[in-house]
Amino acid sequence: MKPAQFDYFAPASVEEALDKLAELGYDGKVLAGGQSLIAAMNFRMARPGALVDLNNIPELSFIKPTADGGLAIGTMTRVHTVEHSPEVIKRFPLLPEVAHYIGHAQIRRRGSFGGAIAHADPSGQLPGIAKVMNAKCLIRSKDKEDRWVDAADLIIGPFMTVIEYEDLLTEVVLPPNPPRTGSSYQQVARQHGGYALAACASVLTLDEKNQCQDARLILMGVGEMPILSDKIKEILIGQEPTEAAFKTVGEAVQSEIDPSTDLNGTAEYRRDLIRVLVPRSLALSLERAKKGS
Amino acid sequence: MAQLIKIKVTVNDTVYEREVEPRLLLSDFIRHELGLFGTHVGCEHGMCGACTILFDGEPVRSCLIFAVQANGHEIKTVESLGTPEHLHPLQEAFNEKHGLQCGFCTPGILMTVVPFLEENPHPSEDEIREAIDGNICRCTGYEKIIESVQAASEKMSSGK
Amino acid sequence: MTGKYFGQPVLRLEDKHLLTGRAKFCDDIVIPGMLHAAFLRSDYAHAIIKNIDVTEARKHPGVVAVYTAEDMGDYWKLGPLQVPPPFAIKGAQFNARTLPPIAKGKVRFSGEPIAVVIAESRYIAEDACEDIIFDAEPLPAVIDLEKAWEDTSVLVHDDLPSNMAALVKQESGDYEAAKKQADVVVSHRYVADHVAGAAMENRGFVVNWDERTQEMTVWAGTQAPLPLRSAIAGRMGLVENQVRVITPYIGGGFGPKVMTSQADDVLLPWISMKLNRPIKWIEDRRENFLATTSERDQVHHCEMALKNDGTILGFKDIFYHNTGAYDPYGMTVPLNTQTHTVSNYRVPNFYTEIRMVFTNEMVVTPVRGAGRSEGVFVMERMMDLAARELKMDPVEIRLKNLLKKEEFPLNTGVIGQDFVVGVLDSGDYKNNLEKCIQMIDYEKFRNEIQPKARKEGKHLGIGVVTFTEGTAVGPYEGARVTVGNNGKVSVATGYSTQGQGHFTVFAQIVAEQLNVKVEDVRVITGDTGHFHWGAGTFASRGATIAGSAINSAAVLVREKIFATAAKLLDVPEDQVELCEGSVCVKGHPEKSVSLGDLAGKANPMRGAVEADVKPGLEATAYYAPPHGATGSGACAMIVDVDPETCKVNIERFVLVHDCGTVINPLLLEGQIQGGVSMGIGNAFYEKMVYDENGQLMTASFMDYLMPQATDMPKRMEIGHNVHPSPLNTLGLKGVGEAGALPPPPAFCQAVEDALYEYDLDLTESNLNPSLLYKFKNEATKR
Amino acid sequence: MNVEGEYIFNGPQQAVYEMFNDPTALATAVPGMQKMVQVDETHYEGAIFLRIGPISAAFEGVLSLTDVNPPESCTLNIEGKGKAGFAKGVGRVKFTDIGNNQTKLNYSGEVNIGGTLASVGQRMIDSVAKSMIKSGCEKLQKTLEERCQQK
Repeated sequence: MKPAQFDYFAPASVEEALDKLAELGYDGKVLAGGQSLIAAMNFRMARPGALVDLNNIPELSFIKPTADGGLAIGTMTRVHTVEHSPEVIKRFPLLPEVAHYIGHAQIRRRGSFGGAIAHADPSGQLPGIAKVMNAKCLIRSKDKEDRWVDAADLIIGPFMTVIEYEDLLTEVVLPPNPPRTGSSYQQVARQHGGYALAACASVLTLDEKNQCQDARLILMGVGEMPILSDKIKEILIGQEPTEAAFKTVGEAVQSEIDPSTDLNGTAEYRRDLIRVLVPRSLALSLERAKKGS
Repeated sequence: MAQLIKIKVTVNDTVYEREVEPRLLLSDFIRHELGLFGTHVGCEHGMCGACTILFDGEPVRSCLIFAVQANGHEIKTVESLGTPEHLHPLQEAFNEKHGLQCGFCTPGILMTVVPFLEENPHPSEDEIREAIDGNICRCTGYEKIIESVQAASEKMSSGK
Repeated sequence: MTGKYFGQPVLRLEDKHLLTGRAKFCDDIVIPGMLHAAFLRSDYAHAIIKNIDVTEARKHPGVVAVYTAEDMGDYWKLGPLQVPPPFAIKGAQFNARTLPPIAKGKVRFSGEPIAVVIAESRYIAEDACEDIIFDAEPLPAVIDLEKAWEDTSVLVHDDLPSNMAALVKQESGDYEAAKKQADVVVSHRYVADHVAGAAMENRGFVVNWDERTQEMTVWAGTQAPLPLRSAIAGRMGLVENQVRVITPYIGGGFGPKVMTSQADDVLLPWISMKLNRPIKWIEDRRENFLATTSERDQVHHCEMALKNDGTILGFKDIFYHNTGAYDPYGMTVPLNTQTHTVSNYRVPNFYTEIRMVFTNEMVVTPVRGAGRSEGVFVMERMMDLAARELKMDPVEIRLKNLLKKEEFPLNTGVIGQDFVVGVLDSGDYKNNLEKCIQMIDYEKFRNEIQPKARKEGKHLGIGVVTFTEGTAVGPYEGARVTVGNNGKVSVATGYSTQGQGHFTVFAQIVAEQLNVKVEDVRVITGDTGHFHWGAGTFASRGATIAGSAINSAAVLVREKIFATAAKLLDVPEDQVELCEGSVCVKGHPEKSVSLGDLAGKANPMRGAVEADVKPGLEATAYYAPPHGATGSGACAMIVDVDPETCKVNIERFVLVHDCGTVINPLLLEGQIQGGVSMGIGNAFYEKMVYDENGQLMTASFMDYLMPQATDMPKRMEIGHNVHPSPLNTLGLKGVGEAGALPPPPAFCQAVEDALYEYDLDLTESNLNPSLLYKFKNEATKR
Repeated sequence: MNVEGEYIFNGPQQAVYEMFNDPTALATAVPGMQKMVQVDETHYEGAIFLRIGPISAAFEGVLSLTDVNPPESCTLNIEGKGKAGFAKGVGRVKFTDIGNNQTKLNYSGEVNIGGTLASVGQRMIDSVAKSMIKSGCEKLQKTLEERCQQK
């Protein structure tokens, strides 16, 4: 289990990285945290011709408040840093809550926030979380204009995104949540740190009448990519959030998911997990929304 | 011919300069280029934790980093803790509580626990369990590892 | 029996080097000029080899040599039968098909080696493996055990009429007659799932042929250094003392490392000699899953006849055992299963039948538990089935049938893996169970905790099972104890160690006999240059078999110390005694001689030693048991199940065991706890899965889930019973596999109890949430 | 692994059928298809360089058509081999005219994967296979439109 040969480039700036990626084209591959990529390379399942390592580009690691009260997170910010950032904890408690379940401590220290999103693992947590948080992703490349892509449009299949070979996801911006917003994450995995068999995260915003002003729900591990539910909006927005309504959502999203069967779980089981996890997550989000967090 | 890259790495306070192929894993570099055999390799896909080292103070899997990426960085391996004659308090605790059997996973566990106890000097049992759950131990069933870490936290906070 | 050192929680002597990264493991061996090996392995599970083109691989820069079966000429021959067939059992049928060193003509499992590349580095060797063009014609694969037994359309070995590897029947009494007398007969099919040993250190092999000394040195992570030495010498046409096998520190064994005569240890010595260069091969994790042996994988069809009061009248078990593509390790595993189905309960009439099947999978050999796990699993599940049928409490039915201590020694009538009829030597099985239910507050749980939890909508369940562990089988082990001129003592044994703490427990035994400090005893294990008789590390036999030999050798040395010292100090032998590190005259501590000086005197450089006196304070002894010693125990666990997600948490875990005399209580707990984690892994996490085409789908830790710290019970307690074995002077029984045996059946019983609204019937030793969900959906709601 | 599903093409049954019997058209549906050469009437040899996220694998293989029953059904057989393992698939495809110039494709088949892909990639095989079939059908729909326009 030793990786095949490749060429290695360690640019010191984003500009240099973009130049290199443009030059390499199809042969090039971005190396961010590398916690999935290098494992795949060791199995020789991945064999890029060249790696462009982002780890020497300090300008890609940051957590900065945005003018509107959101946060911009640089692509190379480590998951562990995001998990423990006071800014993140204050504004987006959902992120540290989820980060806790991503791999093990050592993986989170090295794994990068943007890298995990761009990796688009259907069982990965961060691509879905970015979606449910209405994140916007900045994609840059040498010969194209900078593009802002909604996280919802970023992923187009398992491990597939709209990010092209010459492109680089440089930062992810999370828009602020209105007051009286609550969020939560629920998953079932075989082990702590393992891939989720099924997971969901919800974000609820209440209006002054305690009705749902906004409701977002992402379903993970139950399709080729994280699925942002439309059904929840139909059922909850403008309505009073009740336990019964949450159950209805759990049932309704069944038509939106398309889980697969693997050794760890059948499609049927995963479906049922979603049925169970969605109301649990919504109830928790509601409780938090009421507290105004 | 493979590309060779010059790197300068500080390992356990010693500076090493070597020329390496980009694909050389940091774990192999530490073991076979530097002869520091305390870092063990159990899976080479980032699941077992045996190869955990400190990379600029952070516990990471050295099988999921290329040696070239360590250029200019500071690494600590298990050899940076105590010696057989003068064990580190954490190592002492593992001896006293029987926190190891075959000892293959142990260096990775120690290197995971060192920064953990620095950040959290008085951890609960549950916190310890979670802190080491990225390190697989096939021998002990973890009970005595957890006791060892608890004992170490007491030792280290009492300054012994 | 406790003494100054024996029976004490002595801290391990080996720890300091392990903890500081100074211990030398196989991959830490570096020899100038060393080359590295990588094997090309078949992607197909079953295929006819058409062509293997290594031309490009040989041209690859940095490659020194590439070999296939073709290149081996006469050296290519099938491997030996490491464990002979059980012809001690009347009517036993066994088809020996041993391992080829490298595939020739046909591949029979995915991962079977087809070529080996020797290169300047492992990286280059792996590159060159990719240059080899392997052309094969795939065949359908034999995977399903029950089907394969009947179906002859696809054969793993074409020269056999079927896929039968062995057929062994053992019976006692008359089951069919007992069945006629029975009030109730229950029957069921159970599956014991396939698991891996998965030691944290993969296998490794370093070999150096020295042309000038005509000697070969091998460093290997093996549990059987002496069989390995003999196998290599035999293959290479060398006499045994031309081959020295050294076991460095080994990162866990758990069974699979007992196998010899695999591609690495057959091919690499030959290549080292051919190239006159040292060669290193370090197995990687994927190879370990694909091509290192693994175990379990049985299907049982059981039947039990009982009286209405729960008394067992008879038991019948016909089971299919997967031996993989070859059966070089004989029938150790299924024989252990046969032994352990009928070992802790009184079963007056039984019939058991092993149907051992060839499949297109890697070979099956013992993994911690080694057939016992399967036996305990099916018998305990059958007890639960009977209890349910008879509406009895699971504890009550067990208490009723457990053997009584007055019945020992008890001849079981079953010939076991050691080819002798099993005899249960000692113990108090009922008390194990009584102590266990007391420790877990069984009554309180049933009467207070569980009803209250159910009212609150919580699903708590309890499982209680019992087990025996057949340990410490023959043939024998030996040891040599020597007092050095520095007064320190060395112990050399052919036994090898993988983390069990032998450096400490063996030292304790010697320190006790010679009254020296434990740290002054240096133990050498598994180096054939130091001691060259013995069998190997398996079946929980280290402390008992090697330990008893060491004790005997130490006693002989003590006698020699007394004789030599008495002469030197000019007093009768009964007037000398051991002071720490010296011998002194009783009542006159000032009249003494240090052990070091005495050792010097015992090896005079001039003059003549008397006839029959052997030089040095040294003795060698062997121990061979008439049959194994049987440990026993009981285990209980309380689980909390989320019926919606089918996730299970183990809240409490209690295990009571009896391994006879305890040498070191600290290490004993470690052994049990480690076994328990493997048992829990087997119950809910670990499973090797081959698809219908023989592809192993679980060749990484991403898919083969090893139990983690967060998967262990929140609270684990261990209770001890001590019934010394009458078989050896120290009263020892083994304990290495005990912890691994009871968790799967206890887990099933507890989960069934927790999900009380369902008529749950769990028939697999390995559950996972999704499978539990399936069982739940198939059950009727009460 | 069994695969099963359906897809609705906007086009007449005969055209859809013809497209499925034209491997050069089928090739457009396979991501990373690098070449496709006809070796005899029913067999085509091809090379694919597949890249899915971090995974990259080169395959060489043979595609053949059997049980040809125009314009209703045929069987596609694919065999590929590469450094990361091998894949062998048999897919029975059926076409039904459902009116409105639409044709329903029903497919059912079995895919066997071996080697590294199978032994360490099982977690992703199912979802990747599903996604490849889906995107393949979408690409074929485009090809179909082009072909219909040219006519």
